[in-house]
Amino acid sequence: MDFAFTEEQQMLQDSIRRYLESGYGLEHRARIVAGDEGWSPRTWAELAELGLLALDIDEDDGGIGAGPVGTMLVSQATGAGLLVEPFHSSAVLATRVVSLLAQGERRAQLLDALASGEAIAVLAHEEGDGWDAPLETTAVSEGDGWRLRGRKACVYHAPMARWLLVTARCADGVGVFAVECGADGVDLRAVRTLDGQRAADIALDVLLPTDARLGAGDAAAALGQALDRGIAALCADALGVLDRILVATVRYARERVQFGSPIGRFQALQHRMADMYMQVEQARSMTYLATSACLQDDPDARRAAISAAKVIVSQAARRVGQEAVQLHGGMGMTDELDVSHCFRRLLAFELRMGTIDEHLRRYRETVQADGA
Amino acid sequence: MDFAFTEEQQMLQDSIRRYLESGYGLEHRARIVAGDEGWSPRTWAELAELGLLALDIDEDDGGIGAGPVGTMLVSQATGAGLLVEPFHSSAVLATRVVSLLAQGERRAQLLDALASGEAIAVLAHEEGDGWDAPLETTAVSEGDGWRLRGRKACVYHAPMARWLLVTARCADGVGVFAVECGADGVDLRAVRTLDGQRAADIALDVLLPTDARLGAGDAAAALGQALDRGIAALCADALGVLDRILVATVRYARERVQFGSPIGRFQALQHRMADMYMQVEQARSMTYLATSACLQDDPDARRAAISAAKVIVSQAARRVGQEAVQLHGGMGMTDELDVSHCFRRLLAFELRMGTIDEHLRRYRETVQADGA
Amino acid sequence: MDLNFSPEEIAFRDEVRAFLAAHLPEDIRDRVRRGDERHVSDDLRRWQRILHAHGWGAAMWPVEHGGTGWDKTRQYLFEIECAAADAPIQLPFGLKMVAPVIMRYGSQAQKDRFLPRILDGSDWWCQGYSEPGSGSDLASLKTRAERDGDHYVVYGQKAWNTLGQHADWIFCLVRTDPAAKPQRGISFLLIDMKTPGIRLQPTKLLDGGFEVNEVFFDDVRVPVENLVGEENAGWTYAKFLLGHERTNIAGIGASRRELARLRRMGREFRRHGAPLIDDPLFATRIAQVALELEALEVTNLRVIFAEARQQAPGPEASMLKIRGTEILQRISELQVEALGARALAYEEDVDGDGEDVPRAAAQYMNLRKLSIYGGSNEIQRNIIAQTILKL
Amino acid sequence: MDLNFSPEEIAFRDEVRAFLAAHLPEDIRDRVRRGDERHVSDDLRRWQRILHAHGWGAAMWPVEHGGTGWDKTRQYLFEIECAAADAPIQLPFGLKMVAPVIMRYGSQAQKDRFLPRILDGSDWWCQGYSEPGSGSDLASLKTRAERDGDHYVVYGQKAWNTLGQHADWIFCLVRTDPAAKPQRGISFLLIDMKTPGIRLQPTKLLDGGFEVNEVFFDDVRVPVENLVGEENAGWTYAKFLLGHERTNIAGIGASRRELARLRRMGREFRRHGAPLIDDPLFATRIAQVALELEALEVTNLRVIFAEARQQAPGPEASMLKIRGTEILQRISELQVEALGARALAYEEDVDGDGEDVPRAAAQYMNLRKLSIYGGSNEIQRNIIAQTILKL
Repeated sequence: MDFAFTEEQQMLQDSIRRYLESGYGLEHRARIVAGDEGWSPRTWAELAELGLLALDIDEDDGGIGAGPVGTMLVSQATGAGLLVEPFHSSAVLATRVVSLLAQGERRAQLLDALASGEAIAVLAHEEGDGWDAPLETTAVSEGDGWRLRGRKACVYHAPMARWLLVTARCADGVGVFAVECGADGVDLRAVRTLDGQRAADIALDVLLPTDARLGAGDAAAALGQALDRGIAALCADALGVLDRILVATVRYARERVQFGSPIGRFQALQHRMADMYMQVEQARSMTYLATSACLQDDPDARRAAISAAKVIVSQAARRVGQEAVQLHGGMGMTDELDVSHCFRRLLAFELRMGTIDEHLRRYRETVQADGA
Repeated sequence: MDFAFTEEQQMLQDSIRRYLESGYGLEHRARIVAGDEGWSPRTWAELAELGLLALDIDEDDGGIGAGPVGTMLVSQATGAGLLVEPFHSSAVLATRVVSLLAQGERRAQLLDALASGEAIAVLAHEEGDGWDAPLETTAVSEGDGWRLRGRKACVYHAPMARWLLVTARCADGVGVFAVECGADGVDLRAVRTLDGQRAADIALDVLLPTDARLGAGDAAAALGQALDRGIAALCADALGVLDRILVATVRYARERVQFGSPIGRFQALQHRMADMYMQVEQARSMTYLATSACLQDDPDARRAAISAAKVIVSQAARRVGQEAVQLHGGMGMTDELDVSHCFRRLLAFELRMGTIDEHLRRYRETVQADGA
Repeated sequence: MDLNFSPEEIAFRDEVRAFLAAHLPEDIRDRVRRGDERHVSDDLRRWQRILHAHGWGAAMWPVEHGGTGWDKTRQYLFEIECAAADAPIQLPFGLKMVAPVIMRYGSQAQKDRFLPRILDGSDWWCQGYSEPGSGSDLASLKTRAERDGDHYVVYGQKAWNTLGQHADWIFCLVRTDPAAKPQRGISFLLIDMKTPGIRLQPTKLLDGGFEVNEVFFDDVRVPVENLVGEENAGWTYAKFLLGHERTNIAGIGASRRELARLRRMGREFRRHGAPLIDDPLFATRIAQVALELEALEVTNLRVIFAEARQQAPGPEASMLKIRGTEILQRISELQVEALGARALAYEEDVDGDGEDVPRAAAQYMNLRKLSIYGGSNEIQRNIIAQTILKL
Repeated sequence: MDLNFSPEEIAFRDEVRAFLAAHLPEDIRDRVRRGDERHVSDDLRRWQRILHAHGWGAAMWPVEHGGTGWDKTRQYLFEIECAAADAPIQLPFGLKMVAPVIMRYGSQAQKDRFLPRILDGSDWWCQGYSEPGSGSDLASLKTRAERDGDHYVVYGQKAWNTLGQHADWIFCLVRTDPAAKPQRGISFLLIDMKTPGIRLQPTKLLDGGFEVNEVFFDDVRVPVENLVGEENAGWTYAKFLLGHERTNIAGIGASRRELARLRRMGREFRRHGAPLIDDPLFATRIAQVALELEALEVTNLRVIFAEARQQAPGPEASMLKIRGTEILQRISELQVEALGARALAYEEDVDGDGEDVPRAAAQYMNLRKLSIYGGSNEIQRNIIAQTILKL
């Protein structure tokens, strides 16, 4: 049992943290968010320079091989920094899908492009009818290749991606297909998300070459593993936001004077901040547990831990977010302080990659099936 | 719209309140509770003298005809006084069943005996598998009468009753049968209840005369009406307890000094007592609504209101009970103060005549069926 | 005790319903339903004129000033029916806030000048109470007004000014005696928004919208005849106003409307192929909040009844405010839960496009304000503890 | 970061399991499982002797005093396994409370005299800290001890004395200097329960049971050699003791055991013919509390890890106490929900008859104490706000 981090891991986190603290302030970010593109290619290039886009690529593939723990530490920093660039979508989730499935030259081509920041890829999986609803998108053999048909909903960072990694039902199980964003039959409707990021609803009716499919045979197990790692990293991102919003709230309570006293002296508010603190600490514990579970051999144990973490961190996100706004009073309602931006990212976190209800159900079913 | 009470109604409540305040203190009650019988026939006789056992008997039947509102007001007082005598079981619930079903001489005989305090009757309905579970007790014609077979669980005040009014499935629907407690084939196992009252688990295999059945044909509608009136009165009883426990808690908080200050000055505790107050007031509102609904013509509207009240009052019972103990600190854990006795009566209330879950389900199904 | 409305009250409710069916313009109703506030100024003024033409411009005013003279029960029924019909709210700043102060403490000239124009929708009022440093602790306000001949010269800054961008007038609390104790040196001024030196700066809110402003006063000259009552006695009027603000504070009408919308969403949205409402967990959460709303409705009627009999009109309002805002916030939260990941797509400050979807998340964020504004729920709990429980 | 136990720790856990399977007497285990406390004194002393014979009498003591010298992780694993096996708890009053004080501040004579008898189960200790007027505000205690030659003469009253009816010794905070500031005039005395003038009065509790007492001291003569450390320095020792009381304060073992019992009840009890666990509402509530327990387990390990590295051993314990008690109370509440109306039948102070049923309601009521005793959860929240958040 060891809750310490290696020096390398700490350095990774420090590098991204310092980078965001010095060059990614609220105003700078607001300009990116308000811009046409919704992201900064320059920031992206700098993240690549820091090596962060190769963070979770195995050393055999030329990456850093920082694994789930390194990804967790960096994700905490991207959350605390309210980063809107597609670190999670491309460098974590899509990179993991490629790492688990793609072979040969295709693998090298994709991973190199992702690691260098030259291209962005995103996993297009959810379809709008619930996080783990059965796939309606299908891929069937047609001529020399595949006919891929279906819709994907609110795919984060799709508007800036070169590749969509699209999940579909095939005759032999689940397939994941690399689709060029500009290909014929790929219809992207870009949307803004409530946490200031960009996403797209995607309609697909596209003919793909045979080798568009990553890996052979049913990819369900690999996909499940990649999604769970994505959830663990998203929990870490939310944890970073939680840390920031709690610190901001406590600081505000120390400084804001009403009725001749800092409001942090009022016992009712003290007890509520103590509750916020405890929720953040439980969220931290569960983020650690989820990260640790990413390397579990037993998929049921992994799923239970990941869902448990998503529930606890989401509940902390909702409660701590609401309380932070409330304790900031009117100021918490404005766009001016970071608390409102943290609130929105926490709300988006709660709704992404499975809601509280959906993960409670998966946890219940996994644990109960165990007879535990 | 009128939330005022008539002078007669107020006088009814005052008479029982004064009676209990002057002669039914904690020590006196503790002796009754610890006694072999678990009730005081003298108290019962005095309640009869006050006219309270005829409270909800119609004037045509020689009673006071105070109806649901009068019953509510008196029940608040029996709750606040922590009365263990079978007012609710006999003078409210059984009396209502008899009033709705019994005919002719049987009716007069039963109501006179109940009103005078000469005899006690209790409704034996629940069987232990959920409040509104289908009846397993059956009554079939046998010779000149009925063969009644089944079990009833935790029937409040059965040990002191002369008559059990037993519900059973018959060929033509639900029947209610008046069974003498001492009859052959009636097996009572007396139990104490967690709120210091007496009840019995009952096994029945008994041959009854034809006229043991109260009323003709399916009694389901009348039974439903009587049970709902019983729930409304039980809510009022709990409301009386809630009022008492809240007053006791606020008084304790004003008087108990820690760290040089009455604990009621600590803002965190103030806010929690404000929440307790609001819960008690919502419980009051819903008790009024349930009482008012007793006279509703539309059974669905009545059921929805009764279940709504049982949920809200039960939730208040749990939360206010727990908070009252907590705010009393160690003293709240002792048998010495009224808070612990109130806590136990509130807990029993929550579990009697349908739990929160059961009534939430009935409410949901009733309201949803309405398409509301 | 009788919880039913009287036959006269039922007839009144039917009359309101019939009026709304006949006179609420369809375009306004549709915009309200969608949460489209692009024409909010026109819509609210137009609706006020329609109500006024019918004699219903001011449900809560006495007849002598052109009000309906309705009792609290009828005012309550009117509010519920308007909300159920998706009528716009009537902004409180003129009708419920400054008007009662003018009626009670204003000069005859002020009454003659201001009240009719509030009633017929000509004047839109806004509020100048809170300041950046004075939220819950209102008496610490700093905006000052110095007498200069026939004028006060106002200098300072107000915050959380709602919809002032459309307003003709603002009522302000200003400090006229800096030497006095905080509550003693405050005056109550009526200020024309067109006066030179007033500048509005919109505050972007959590949901991305712009419904409040900061208002800067840079040596704004206000004629002394626009002082209400006496100089330095403004705290009395301010408290009187805050008491009046609390009419219909429980917001039953809004909660009922949003609960109906939530139920609609539960039937329309599917999760894993089945309507959400068939999920027992979700259905139970809806039932729970519906129950709490029922309890609050009865409580509200109890308070109305007590008020009509001159009993305790005061601190019970705190309970209505707390529970009313908690319930509406909870309904709104459940709407977002109903949407799930559908709520992620979000355009800031763009109005509804006829769907429940985009509004629900914006509304959820916007309604976080309910427990903060109008006397935060913490302040309300203090009031209950101290005034009702005497702690 | 690695959340797995090391191979050595796993081997240790297996060893504990094997020991418990071989040495925990079946009759004791069954009584613990049923909550039957009629033989609690015999059972606990017997179990302590068995543990001691195995060298495991004091998991948290250093080896020099006969303890195991285990690190915190092993102590944690030991506690979890004991709870899972339905072993009796080891009462904290001797092992975890007075013993560390004697080791740190006691004389050699006190160490030689008292520690071995605690270790082998000969002496049962109880606590004399709280008084009727001094709960959360312990320093306001009033029981006084006056020096009279070679003795202190103790007069006063202690409350919330747990299981003192079985005790041989009591450790007491007494006031030796009434003139000093509250914390300054307190001393720490060890008192033989057989000394004349001591009278116990059982306090009947909420659940009907008698596990605590009031202890009256009527001029009880205590030899001065039973003073620990220095006169009037007792507050220091008292705080040191309270710090040690917090080992395993999260109560993970107990919560796990009760969660397993809850799951059993959910499978066994039927509502409307179906197992309760098939009700999605109930199953979700169990899942929720199970999740919260998982989070607390990891948090507990984090605190153990930090403590081992000499980081922050202090205020984090408040979080473990709050969350641990909230979770166990919640599980207990759910057990009562699982019972529903079955919980109504209730016999006071009568022990279990082999069923889960009668215990669950009694335990629910009894466990309300968790958030009150041992530093109320309000006090713990104050500590977090002030010590961790620096508010």
